Amino acid sequence: MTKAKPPKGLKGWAQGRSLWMLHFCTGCGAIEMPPTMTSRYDMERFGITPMATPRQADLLLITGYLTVKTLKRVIRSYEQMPEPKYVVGFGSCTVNGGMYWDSYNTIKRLDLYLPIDLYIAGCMPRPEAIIDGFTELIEGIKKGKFDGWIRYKENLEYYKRNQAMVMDIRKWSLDAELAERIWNEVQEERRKRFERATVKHVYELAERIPEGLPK
Amino acid sequence: MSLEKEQKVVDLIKVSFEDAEAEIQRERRVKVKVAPNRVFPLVAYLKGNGFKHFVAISAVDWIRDGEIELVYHLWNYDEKVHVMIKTRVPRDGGSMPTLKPLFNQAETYERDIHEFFGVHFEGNEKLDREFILEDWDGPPPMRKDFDTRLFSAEFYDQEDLESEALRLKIQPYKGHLKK
Amino acid sequence: MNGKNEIIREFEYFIGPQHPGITGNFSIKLKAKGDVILEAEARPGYLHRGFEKLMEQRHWIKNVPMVCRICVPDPDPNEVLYAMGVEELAGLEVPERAQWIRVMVLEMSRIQAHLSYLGGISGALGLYTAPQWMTGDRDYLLDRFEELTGARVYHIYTTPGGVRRDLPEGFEDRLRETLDYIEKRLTDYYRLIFDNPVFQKRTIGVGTMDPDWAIENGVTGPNLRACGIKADVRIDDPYLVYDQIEFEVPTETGCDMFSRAMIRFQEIQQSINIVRQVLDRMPKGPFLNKPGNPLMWRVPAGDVYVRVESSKGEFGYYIVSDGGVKPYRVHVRGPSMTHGIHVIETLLVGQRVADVSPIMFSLDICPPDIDR
Amino acid sequence: MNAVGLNITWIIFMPILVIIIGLFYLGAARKITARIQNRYGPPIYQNIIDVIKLFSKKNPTNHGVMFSLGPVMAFSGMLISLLFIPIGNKALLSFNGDIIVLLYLLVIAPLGMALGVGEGGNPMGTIGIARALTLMLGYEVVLVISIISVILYTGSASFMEIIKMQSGGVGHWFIWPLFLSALAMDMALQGMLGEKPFDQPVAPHEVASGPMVEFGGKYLGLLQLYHAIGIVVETGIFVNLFLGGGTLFWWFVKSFAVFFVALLINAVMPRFRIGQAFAFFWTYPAAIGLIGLILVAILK
Amino acid sequence: MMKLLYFIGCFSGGALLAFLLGSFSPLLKKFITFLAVILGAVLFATMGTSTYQLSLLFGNQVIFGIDTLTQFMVWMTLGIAFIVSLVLWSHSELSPTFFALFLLNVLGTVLIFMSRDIVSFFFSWELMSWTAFGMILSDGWEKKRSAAVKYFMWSAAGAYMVLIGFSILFAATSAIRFENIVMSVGRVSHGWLITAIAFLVAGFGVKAAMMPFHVWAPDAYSESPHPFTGFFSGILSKTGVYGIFIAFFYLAARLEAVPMLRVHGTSIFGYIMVWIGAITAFGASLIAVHQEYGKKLLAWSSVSQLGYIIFAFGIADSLGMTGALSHALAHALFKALLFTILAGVIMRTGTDHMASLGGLIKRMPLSFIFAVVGGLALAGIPMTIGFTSKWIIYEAGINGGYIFPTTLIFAASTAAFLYYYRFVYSIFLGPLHEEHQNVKEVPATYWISYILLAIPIFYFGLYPGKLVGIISTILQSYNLPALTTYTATSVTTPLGTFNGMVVGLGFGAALIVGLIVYFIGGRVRKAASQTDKYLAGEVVTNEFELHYSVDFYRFLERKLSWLLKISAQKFYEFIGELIRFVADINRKMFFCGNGQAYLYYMTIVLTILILSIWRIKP
Repeated sequence: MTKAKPPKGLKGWAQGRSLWMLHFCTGCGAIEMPPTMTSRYDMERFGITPMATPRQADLLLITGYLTVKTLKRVIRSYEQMPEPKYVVGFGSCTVNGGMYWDSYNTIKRLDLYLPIDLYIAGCMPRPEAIIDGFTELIEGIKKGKFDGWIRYKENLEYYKRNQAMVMDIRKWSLDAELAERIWNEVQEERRKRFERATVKHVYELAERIPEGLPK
Repeated sequence: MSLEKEQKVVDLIKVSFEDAEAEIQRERRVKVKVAPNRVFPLVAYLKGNGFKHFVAISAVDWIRDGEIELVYHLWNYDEKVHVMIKTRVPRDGGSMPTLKPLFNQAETYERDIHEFFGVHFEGNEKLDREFILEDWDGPPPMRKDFDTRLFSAEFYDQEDLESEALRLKIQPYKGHLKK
Repeated sequence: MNGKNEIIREFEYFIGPQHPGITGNFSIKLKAKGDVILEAEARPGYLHRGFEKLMEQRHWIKNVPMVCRICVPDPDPNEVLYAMGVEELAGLEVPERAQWIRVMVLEMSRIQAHLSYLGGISGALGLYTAPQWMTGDRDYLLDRFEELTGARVYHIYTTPGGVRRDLPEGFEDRLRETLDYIEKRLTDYYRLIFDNPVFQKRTIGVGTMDPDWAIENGVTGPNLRACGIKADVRIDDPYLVYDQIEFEVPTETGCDMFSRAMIRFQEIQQSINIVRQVLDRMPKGPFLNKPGNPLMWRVPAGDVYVRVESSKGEFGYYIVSDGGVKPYRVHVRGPSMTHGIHVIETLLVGQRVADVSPIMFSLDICPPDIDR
Repeated sequence: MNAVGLNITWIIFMPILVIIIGLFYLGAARKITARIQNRYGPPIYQNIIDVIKLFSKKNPTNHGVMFSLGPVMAFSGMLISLLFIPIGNKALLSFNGDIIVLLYLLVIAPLGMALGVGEGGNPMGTIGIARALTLMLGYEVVLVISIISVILYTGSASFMEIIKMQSGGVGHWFIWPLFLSALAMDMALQGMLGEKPFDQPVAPHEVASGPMVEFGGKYLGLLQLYHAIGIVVETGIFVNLFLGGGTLFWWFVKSFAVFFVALLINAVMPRFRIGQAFAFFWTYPAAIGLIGLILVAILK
Repeated sequence: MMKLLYFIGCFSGGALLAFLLGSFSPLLKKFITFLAVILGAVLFATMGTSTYQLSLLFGNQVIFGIDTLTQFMVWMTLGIAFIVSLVLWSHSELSPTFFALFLLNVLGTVLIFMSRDIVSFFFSWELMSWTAFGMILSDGWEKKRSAAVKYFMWSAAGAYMVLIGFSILFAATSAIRFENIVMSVGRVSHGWLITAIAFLVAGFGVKAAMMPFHVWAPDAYSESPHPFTGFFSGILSKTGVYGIFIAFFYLAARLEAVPMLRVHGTSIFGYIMVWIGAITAFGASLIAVHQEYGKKLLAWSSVSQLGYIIFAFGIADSLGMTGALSHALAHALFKALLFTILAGVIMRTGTDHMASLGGLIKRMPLSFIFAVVGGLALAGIPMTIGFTSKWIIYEAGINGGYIFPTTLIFAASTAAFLYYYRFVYSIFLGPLHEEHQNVKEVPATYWISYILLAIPIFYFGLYPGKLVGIISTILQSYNLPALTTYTATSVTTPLGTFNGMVVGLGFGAALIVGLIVYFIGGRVRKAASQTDKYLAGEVVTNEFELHYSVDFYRFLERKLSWLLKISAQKFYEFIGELIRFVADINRKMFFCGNGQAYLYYMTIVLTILILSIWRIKP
């Protein structure tokens, strides 16, 4: 299979200037998408419009934290999108779990499961930040810099193994036999990790006073 | 702030439920402690006397006493009084009758508490369906003996990430900053 | 040949998490025959971060930035609820000026929530000009929030003991000017949406619920007032300084999508009046009564239920403390807990497939309330 | 009147010209709706960029031979109908082109797309097609009523003669004598172009963009071209019948004027439910059309 | 003369042989039927246009003749009969009686077209009806009882009306042969002539499923054995059309001279038939849209297409006549094709309930291709014969000035798109259910017959002039106004011209351009599995029901309910109740068992009889 290359020249320009965003409000950052789309900040000037289905979209926005249940749907949508596709992570929750670093239901590092092309900082980035991020994306696509989808295709093994740790990939990935194989390999490691994680551990609430402070 | 409305409610409860210890917490708030099997008749009785708004069921895991406390919140639109009916259910294997015949929206709160606290509610047929957590085979997460920090540290691998990044040639993004 | 009766399996499909027709991240599994819905099953859980568990890990004051992220479109009621609950438990006295500022912030948040609601319902019906105008105007209000609290949506402004900053100078005139602008725009919205014959044809008589059924099934807030029942937490269970402010509670008797939208439209006007009254009669004086070193501050044992009228319905917190530096248990009772699951499942049966998304928008379901 | 207008150069360049102008129509439509919603909106040539991007996408999903044949049949069906409608007084493939032939040629494209969508197997797509066909049953009757009134008025069912009868200045246009039929046809046009309040087949909130649900990459590109040509052809019918389609430039100006009217209604109207849309077509526009028809029948 | 005997002998002999030998080996009965039809065709080819006299017992003559119209109709019948016999090769489960009855039915139909006098016409009419009734019952009395009885009742009523019509003509002109009737029709008084024609047209209308008398058609068509339905609805209904043609244009040639209200250039009769045709087409196609079963849908569609023909006959000018006859051929062709395809589907999957089928394109691609071809003709797409005939009918309608019926006809043809798409989508497209995973393609006999039917559909679509040519020779032979302005590939009418070849070539070129543009786009990815679809992000297993087909147009049905409620079915049930009520009364009254009452009634009856004998004098 020839090594896929990010688009250049006319293709790059066209793909840059007309990014169709998948209409999927995954996290709390989605409340800042309507202001960006509507009359005050209007991202449609850059040719970015929300599209209803992954078949038509080429930009997947992960707006904020991702629970495991949403991650499954995001991966399913990501795999249904035609190439070349780009993923943009909003806020600190996609970088290192953000405010929910200690939650049992949200994933901490999105980069393990999906190839992220661009992060936009801000615990829910403002419309100006989102548009700045999009202009970065458009410039990058024109220069052919963002190759997240190529990384995903080449390191499918790595990504699938990480995904298998948190979810049942046999049901949720398009490539059935690869998922089956990886799922069986990872089963052991996953069970061990789950045992360690769900050790019953009662901590005394009232007494926990941080050290080094006067009583 | 005269409390006669709240006192009327307390007397209302006292009339037919002597074993319930009802006391006024503050204006428009009344607390009632009742045994688990008396909850259904009390809620039915109060529903008959104007407490038509079933606000919620809360659950508190008193791990030191080994019990889970269920608090049924009712609100009376005419008297403008909020009643909190409290019962104690053993932590493991505790079960309560469902309030679906009285308020069929209670079913949602019962599913929520069953999923997060493990309290069983007979008569609620949607109990075994997945409500919020999907493919979760760990213990009910809201109980005190489940440590979420331990889980998030162990389950979602967050060990050293540089080696992975190098292997995948992910360069830290040096995007040009606007002047 | 057609004597044999074949098993006709109804046609099933999802208004799923990835669908333009839902409010936030939520899913409804529908079983339909032709275009009539036979059975609907709400499937929440896509936004569950385990808030209540995380709150038990953090000190009392550290929870304030966490709390406002529960209900995304209308964050301020959460902050005010948490602050009022903790103050009531700790017996903390809140200065007069802080209470007035909190009312102002609550009502401003209600205006921006209702604007995005009206934009959502008219967008679901295809009138894309309305959401564009409304979200654009809502942005001016978010600028005022930004001036006051430093953030557009998540304000982290109300803390136990008062509010974190006083009004910046010149804020009141700019706020009055924004309110006048929005009030002027209301007539345009009325003519664009409610006078629109197609909007009336699509919403009148659709998704109706019976008033007693509504009370019995925990419908609260604007959805209940659309059924002609004058039930408003600001009057029934007055908190802050609502008893010193005169405002009337609009009610409609249609119990359908049109009256639910009309109720929100009239409430924007009411909220504008309230904020003007607050700006006129706000007393001078301190705005924060600091409760002491946050890492050491202990709240005496006890439990409390506080209730606020948010734009979606009655929002309640049940806070339990065992005298420690961290809350022992916080139960968040969001309005969408009943609207989003039980009410919509019963309301959708018998409706048409084309009306699923508008009905969901008309009930103003906010999935994070359900999943927390 | 060239009986079989087969000048080859015109046939090759006209479709390309119409496609580009059609895409500019779509771009202008987005710009105008944006201005109504007081925002800037994309550049006018945005749809051309979209089509180039769609054709440069790699491996969109394919559900079978008929699935990929569907958009091709849609595009070529609209191309053939384009050849039969006189644009700027030049009928390309016309044997003094007959209106009824064009009416039936206009059906090949949606039929091809419908078969493609069926092969895609997505229930959303099929609901979209069922809605599109019901809508078509609605507005086709109104369209036919107004076309019959024109045929009766002119005594001929071929475009070229009708245009010839309207030549000579604005006063001769048929929109004045046959105003009611023109009004009915304009309402039918609103449904034909798929503008709100009649865009039920592609309603994103109800059926997630209807027939286009499974089409990605180049399939969607073909459907965009089909939509672009479709706008020019459908507005072209109105221009030729009621506005006496003048020279090339004026023809496109008139056609965009007709499209502009549809755009204004589109911006400020929500969409009907499909049953209401169908009932609307068979009551008000049909009544207006019939009154016009009776008037023509009496006056003739 | 002898050739006619050989012709009749070959069919009836074949039927007898098939019946006797059929039970021994199924192969034999199929072969005999096939052979009989081919032999009949060869014999008919050699007959040429001549008339034959057949003398029956006690001396009176029976005339059979062949002219251009008969050739047109008989070649159409024998063509479709050949297709059916070809298809029957893979249907050995049908009983030998079916094969025998089929041959007799073909014989009856052909004789109708050849008969030149009342007796032979009526004899072959009864033969055709009886054998069709037998065939509906051929596989099981209890399942098919109601449809067969309804069919029989209606065709009997139709036959009586035809008999009354002919007897009035006979009484007035005392001539049995058609040409004698035509010669001496002048002496018939207007009143009697009109009643005779009315009875004839009504009688033939029953067979041609005109609106008020169409009630039997959907059940009979859908209950008859699957391979035969194509012939049943395609050809037997054409005998009704032929009857109307004979009665309306041939026997009553002098109808023009009758001083009657002339509307739009046709007689009041014609105007009524225009309206009946339009209402039949419009009503039947709207009902067809909401059918849940494939056979019922196509049956109602047949009733609707026959409405087109009657509408065209009503417009008695050259355009109308050409349109009607060309649509008769078109309908026979594409209806036979669609019914045979449906028979193939039922043979393979066992059901025609559209909601449980679906996705068969993956297993039966050939059937899908020809279903699309049949559909193109049914919907009237320009490259097919369907468009040629429909276009002529529209031109006739507009040219004649019938504005409202023409709009109804246009609405009917748009509704044709709706039920055609529902038919093709529910059966062939959409997701494949598990129970149809290993369905095989139709056997060779089926797809050969598909090809044989598809060739004329496209041929007459691209060369409409050829079809119009044949028909205008027929019309001229009956010295009726015929359409003369046509070339091989184009037909011109006073309103405009239509050139089939230009449209065909144009579409071919456009398709090539489309394919070129398609291949610019580069590679495509095959879908991973049947559930690899956009389902709002969810993943489903196979037994998840993705096939949207039940209540396909529920929203349309809800809005048309006021129109669909008016159904002739209820009217006839009402009449049935009325008759039962009246019978009940007189049962109680008359058969009360006491003598005087009987005596009293006897006297009354006698007096009435005596009086009537006096009065009557023709």
